[in-house]
Amino acid sequence: MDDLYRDYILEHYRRPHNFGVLETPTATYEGSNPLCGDRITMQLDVEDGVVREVGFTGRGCAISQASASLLTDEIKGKPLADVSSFAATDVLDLLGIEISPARLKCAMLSFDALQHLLDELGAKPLANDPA
Amino acid sequence: MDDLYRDYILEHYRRPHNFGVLETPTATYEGSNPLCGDRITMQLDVEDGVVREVGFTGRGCAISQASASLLTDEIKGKPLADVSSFAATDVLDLLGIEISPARLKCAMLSFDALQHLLDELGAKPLANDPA
Amino acid sequence: MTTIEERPVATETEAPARAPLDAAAIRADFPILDQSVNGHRLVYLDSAATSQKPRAVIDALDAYYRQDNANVHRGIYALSERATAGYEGARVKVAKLLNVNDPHEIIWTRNATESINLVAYSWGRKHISRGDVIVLTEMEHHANLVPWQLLAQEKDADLEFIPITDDGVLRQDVFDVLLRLKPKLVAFTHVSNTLGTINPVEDMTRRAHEAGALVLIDGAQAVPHLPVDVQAIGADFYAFSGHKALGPTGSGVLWARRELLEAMPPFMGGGDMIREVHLRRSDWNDIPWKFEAGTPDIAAQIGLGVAADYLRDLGMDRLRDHERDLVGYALDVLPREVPGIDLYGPMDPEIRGGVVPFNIPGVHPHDAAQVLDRFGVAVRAGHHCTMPLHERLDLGATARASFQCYTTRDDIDALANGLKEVQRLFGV
Amino acid sequence: MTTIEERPVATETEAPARAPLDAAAIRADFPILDQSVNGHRLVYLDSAATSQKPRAVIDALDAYYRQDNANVHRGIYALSERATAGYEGARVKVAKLLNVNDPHEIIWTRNATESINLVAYSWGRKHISRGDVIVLTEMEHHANLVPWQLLAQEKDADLEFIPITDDGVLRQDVFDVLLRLKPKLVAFTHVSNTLGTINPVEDMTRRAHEAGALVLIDGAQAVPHLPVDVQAIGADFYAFSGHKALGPTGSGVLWARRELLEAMPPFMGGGDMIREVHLRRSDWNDIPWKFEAGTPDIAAQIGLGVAADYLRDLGMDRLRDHERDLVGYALDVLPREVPGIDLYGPMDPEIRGGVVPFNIPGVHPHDAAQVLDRFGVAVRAGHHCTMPLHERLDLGATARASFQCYTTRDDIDALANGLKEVQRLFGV
Ligand SMILES: Cc1ncc(COP(=O)(O)O)c(C=O)c1O
Ligand SMILES: Cc1ncc(COP(=O)(O)O)c(C=O)c1O
Repeated sequence: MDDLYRDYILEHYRRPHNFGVLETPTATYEGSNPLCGDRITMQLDVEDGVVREVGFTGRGCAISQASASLLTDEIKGKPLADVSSFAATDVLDLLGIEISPARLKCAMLSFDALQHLLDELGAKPLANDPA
Repeated sequence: MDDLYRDYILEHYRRPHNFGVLETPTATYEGSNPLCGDRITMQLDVEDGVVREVGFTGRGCAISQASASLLTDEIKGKPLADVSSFAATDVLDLLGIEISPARLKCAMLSFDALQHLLDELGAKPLANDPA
Repeated sequence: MTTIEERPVATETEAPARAPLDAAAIRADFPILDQSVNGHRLVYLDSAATSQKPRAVIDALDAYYRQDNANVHRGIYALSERATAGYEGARVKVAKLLNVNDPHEIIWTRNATESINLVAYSWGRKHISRGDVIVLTEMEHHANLVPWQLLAQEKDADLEFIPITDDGVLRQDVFDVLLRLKPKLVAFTHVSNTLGTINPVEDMTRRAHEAGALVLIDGAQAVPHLPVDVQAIGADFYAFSGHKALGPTGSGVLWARRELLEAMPPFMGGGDMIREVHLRRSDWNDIPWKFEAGTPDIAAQIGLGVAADYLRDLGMDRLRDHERDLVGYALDVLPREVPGIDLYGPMDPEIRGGVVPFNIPGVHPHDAAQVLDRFGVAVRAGHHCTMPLHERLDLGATARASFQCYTTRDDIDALANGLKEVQRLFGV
Repeated sequence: MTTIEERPVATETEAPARAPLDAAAIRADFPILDQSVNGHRLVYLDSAATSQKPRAVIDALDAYYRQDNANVHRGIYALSERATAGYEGARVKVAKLLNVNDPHEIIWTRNATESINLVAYSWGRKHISRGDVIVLTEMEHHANLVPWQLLAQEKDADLEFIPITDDGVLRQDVFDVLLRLKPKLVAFTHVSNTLGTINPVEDMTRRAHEAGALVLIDGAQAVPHLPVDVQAIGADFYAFSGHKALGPTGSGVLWARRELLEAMPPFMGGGDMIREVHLRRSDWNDIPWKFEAGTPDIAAQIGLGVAADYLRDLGMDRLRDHERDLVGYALDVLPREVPGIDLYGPMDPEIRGGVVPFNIPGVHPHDAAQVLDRFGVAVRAGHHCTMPLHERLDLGATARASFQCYTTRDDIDALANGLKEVQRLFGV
């Protein structure tokens, strides 16, 4: 248990970073993991090829919320090109905990939303579904 | 094996009684047991409510042929009323051997044809399928 | 072709005061329970998803494969005759469990899902046409919803839904209104897999019949938990899953009235469901085999027969008493021991099967289940294949504990203790 | 949802001279063979109907029910994770057996029959319309015939049949003519279950594709008996039954190319095949789960994975060598030892699987099988679910001996001796 629910994971779950709605989003995507009823709406505000702002809302488990919090932190301020090269395994590294197959979809919910946003922005083709 | 293939069964199989086509049948029925490729055509010649003649043709295993031979012997010359009261178990008694569930359809092929003939002649409603 | 032995099923007169189940003795019949998970005794509270299997069932599978395995119906040799006798004999055992007189009315399927799809494809495509109404309920499992969506889409038919009250009981008054639409079919669950609600199936069936509808009942959560007498209920189709009723995975049943089955076209085509095959046309076999194309799951259905006998030996009334007691205990203990816990479904154990959905505010059910697992407690988290019901109750997901004959009050205590740990960890 | 581990399948380079199978050692792996029937050693010669199961498969079922049993995919607890890993891991094992790169292309079904019905219902109802041509063969098992009859009837499509020669080989010249009809689908068996004929599937697939048709191959009698490389064959759909391939009853497979599967509508509706369900519409899950509605036969498919590993460990090339040897031996010994015996099918073991149909003139095959049973010899008698083939050959029925890895020359000798007894008894 302590492996999964480390303090920083619970901290990100309770007080997720970048949680909220953007005023002037360039792109918005709503993703869901129907199996667990989790939903995420992610928004990017891109200017001159750089992610100026990122926000997300939705409900989900500690894993999906913490991963959205960590991922949005990571990409904020980065050029789209860098964000595009971000891979699924990088999200797992960010989380820093061992994810069982049953929880992989939770961990990937925000990453999946990001892929759709990048696709919409023409930043890169959709990555293969990681899970 | 000796239980099933008694001498008289094999004798009826090799030289079935009443094997052949009637000249003036009152009713004809063709039955089959597709699972084993057996077919039987049975004919009755009924006059004044009495089975004057009975004949059958077809191909089948020793059990189905012997039972047709024994059954046709049994009903020949009998009033329809008597024939109608004939039951599936009577055929098994006539055969006088132990029939496994897998061979019941073989043993009942001729009886089944007879039921259809009786039905056609209005002698009685169709008995329930015995197998 | 094989005869199925038919015996009238004697209706047993139950002694007025029933001895309670001896859950400890029963647990000894279930080898899987004797294990520890993450250093704790396994507390299996997911029987609504699939039940565990008594030793008698596991041994029957083993014996089948070690002694009797052969294809059924067409073999004139010892193994095949034994396999056939086992396979058809299991039908008689299941017929007894449901108080069905004619075992030919028992169709073997993989699970309740296939049973319902069979009806939707075979009966439905023949009888449902444009504008016809099918009445379902808001609490249906996807298995009793998606097949009708597919059918309604193909035929341009209408689906109508009996709504539920906030505590998960069907609105019978609305049902009466929907019946005025003259539905062709009314299909509903006997017991809700999510809320535990036991629906008044006899009464609903009677009213549906009076309105001229046929009735399909999804008995996936009823057959394993309470006495089911399909004659008394009077429905037209009754489906359940063997694997939820102590039987092997791959076992399932559709019961329907003989006249209906005989008039229905086949579902899948292939061996054993035919009488004669020519290159361009075929005739069908008698029921039940008309609906059992190809080599069936012989071992699984034999195992289900053993499970049916096990359940009858326990006594379905006693099993129901046992689960009623557990539900009452859970509904009493959980709010006391786990302050703030949200419980859903009817609070009266009389109309509630052994299913207890809950949420810990501030904790996602996935996380609750994950933490419980560290204490050996297995519960389900998610939408339990009832997404529309969750939408209706405005719930993203729930956690669910569900019971069987081997469940004890100790298991519920373990759940309560585990949930306290969840609350501690999440600081709620 | 679960990830299926994907590993590129290494194509093993086989040593040129293969050591023969050690049938005696293999027999020791099959507990059922160690029994006597009617006072004689069991001689099981009905493997084309269903195979026996090695101890490893039986033990895997036992272990599953004693340790891991739980519903798959949706459980966040130890048992469910183990069950899911076993269930999805079996897909990878079967993918390796067929040399399939992407395990998502492996759909679990009950048997070959369901696999083919799935294609007929899902792909067929979408793509076949009035006047379209489907090409089959005269040697098809009812499983690869009746589903197309049902489809053709619904859609008013045409079925055409590749005829056979008198010794049971497909008339490739006529196939070329039929291809000029621009069929939408060509569906044929890889190996005939009645005659043993091994069809030139690669060549036929190539020609069908050139004519613009999709190709479905019924591999029920191929996968258990010879190396099958679906990539090399290049077909679009490939079906087989697990229970004929040393796996449990209830296990079966449909392989199809990903693009096809993704474009196909679902077959059965229910749990696990959906992504989102609302009251009146739903979205579908990814493949393979889109086609696996409801609780699957978890134990059976796990067992099939073990069987696939067992077969790969034996070496499918060696198994084929073994059966080629047995066929050659049977075709040589039976006419010598059983004067007058009629044999059917191609006499060249190179194009013949381990299936030997026969008749004793003057003795119905039912009677032959019944008498053989008294000597412990199990053969099948009837039409083997190929009635049109029997009609074509003008045969009411045949008896059939069929082989597997555990079959020995001794078994064939026992068959010959039994047939002599048949002849003695019937005086022919
Ligand atoms: C060639 C062939 N196809 C299909 C089948 C059907 O297999 P199953 O009954 O397992 O669906 C069989 C087995 O009888 C077969 O031999
Ligand atoms: C009420 C109800 N109906 C149908 C089903 C479907 O059962 P299965 O998955 O065995 O087909 C379930 C089980 O999840 C259920 O609880």
